[in-house]
Amino acid sequence: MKVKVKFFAILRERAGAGEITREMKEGGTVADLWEALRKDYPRLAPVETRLLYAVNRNYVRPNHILKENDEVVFVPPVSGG
Amino acid sequence: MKVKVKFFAILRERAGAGEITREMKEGGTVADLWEALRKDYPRLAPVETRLLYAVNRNYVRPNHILKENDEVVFVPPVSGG
Amino acid sequence: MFRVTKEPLDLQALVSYVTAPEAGAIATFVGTTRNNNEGRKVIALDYEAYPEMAEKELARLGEEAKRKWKIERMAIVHRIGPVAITEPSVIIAVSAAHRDDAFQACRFAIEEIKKSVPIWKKEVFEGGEIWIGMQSGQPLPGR
Amino acid sequence: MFRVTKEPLDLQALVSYVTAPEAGAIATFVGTTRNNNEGRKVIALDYEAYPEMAEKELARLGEEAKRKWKIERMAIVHRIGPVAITEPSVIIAVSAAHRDDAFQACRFAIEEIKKSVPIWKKEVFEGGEIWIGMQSGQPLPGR
Repeated sequence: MKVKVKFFAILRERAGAGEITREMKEGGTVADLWEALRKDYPRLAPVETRLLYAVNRNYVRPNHILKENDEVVFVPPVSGG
Repeated sequence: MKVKVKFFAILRERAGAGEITREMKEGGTVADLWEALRKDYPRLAPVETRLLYAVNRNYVRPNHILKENDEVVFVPPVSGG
Repeated sequence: MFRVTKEPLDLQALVSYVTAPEAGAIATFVGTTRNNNEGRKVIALDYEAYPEMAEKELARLGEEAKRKWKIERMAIVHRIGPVAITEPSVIIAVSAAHRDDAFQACRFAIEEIKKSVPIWKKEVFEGGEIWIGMQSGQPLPGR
Repeated sequence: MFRVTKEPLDLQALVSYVTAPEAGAIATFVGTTRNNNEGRKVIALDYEAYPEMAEKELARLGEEAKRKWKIERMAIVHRIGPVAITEPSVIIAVSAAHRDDAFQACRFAIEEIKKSVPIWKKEVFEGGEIWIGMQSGQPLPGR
């Protein structure tokens, strides 16, 4: 199945892309997707900071199971204000 | 000696004056002046609320001794804001 | 800037005044006339001040705030005369490097104004008027 | 009104939006770009958002504030893109019948924004740039 990933801020800069579509196995979690992306984009690998996960504009737990066409965002520490 | 008294808010309305000059004895306190004014202006007499005293634009204690030409204000409970 | 004025208040002017390159936070408080108070339908609030002393007291509390918190600039303007529903009677603006100082100093200022600054408010409501702070739940007798 | 925008922010517009006849108090917070941070000379802050989710999260925290305090209206606007020294990056305005509710809800909003709303700030300083929140006291290695 395919999911959409949006990158923002430092992850956008490191991935060199703002939005991608990626193939993944049915039943995969959002944490699985992050591990896969760290292999796709070696410059994401050194990001050690705690990320939050958002699917379809809601925060979810790392074990959240993705579905076809989900919009996934990995949220580095926010710093608005 | 003479002192200047300014009335504001409810005291102005009850005294029917905004500013007066009053003769008083040397050595009199601001509390003495208030007692004298309650006799001059009977409609001030029923004012039971706690007043603060200001002389020359500073708050003072009731036993503050007045001097010639002092500007005295009796401050009913403030309610700005 | 610590002033008492008969003119309508301008929030943006106060905020521009306190804006500073060293400040990352500006807290403001705007007091407006509310259409009801303790069950009464309010028409307007009519403020009176001992203006010279009120400005002096506002400046004094500004100095006190500067001693208590790390703030950059502070401005307080209080309107006198009638103030219609939704219009501002007082505006406080405080800038600081960090937000906690700005919030605390702003809150302190409005609490102090209500305690010690010689300004008085007459509430004009449907059926009468009353000097706020003088009543014990009811209009004063003998008015 | 909960928005993310590239346009300069207008404090008076937000305050007008939250002004209500039932409100006697309006608290606002304005976050501005400060000219220094942790010893660095800041040139500008450059904000990026996940805009659809940021607006949703702002509205959510507005709902949470309405449950916690007795407030009338709330507005939050956050700017994205470069924000020069002294310019506002975020404005919060809250109206309430009474000041305590307005102050508390306003403070709550800015604290929540810094915790949970997907907006990020890059600090552009003399000698480099850094994503705030990602550093451990220093610019990230490998940049």
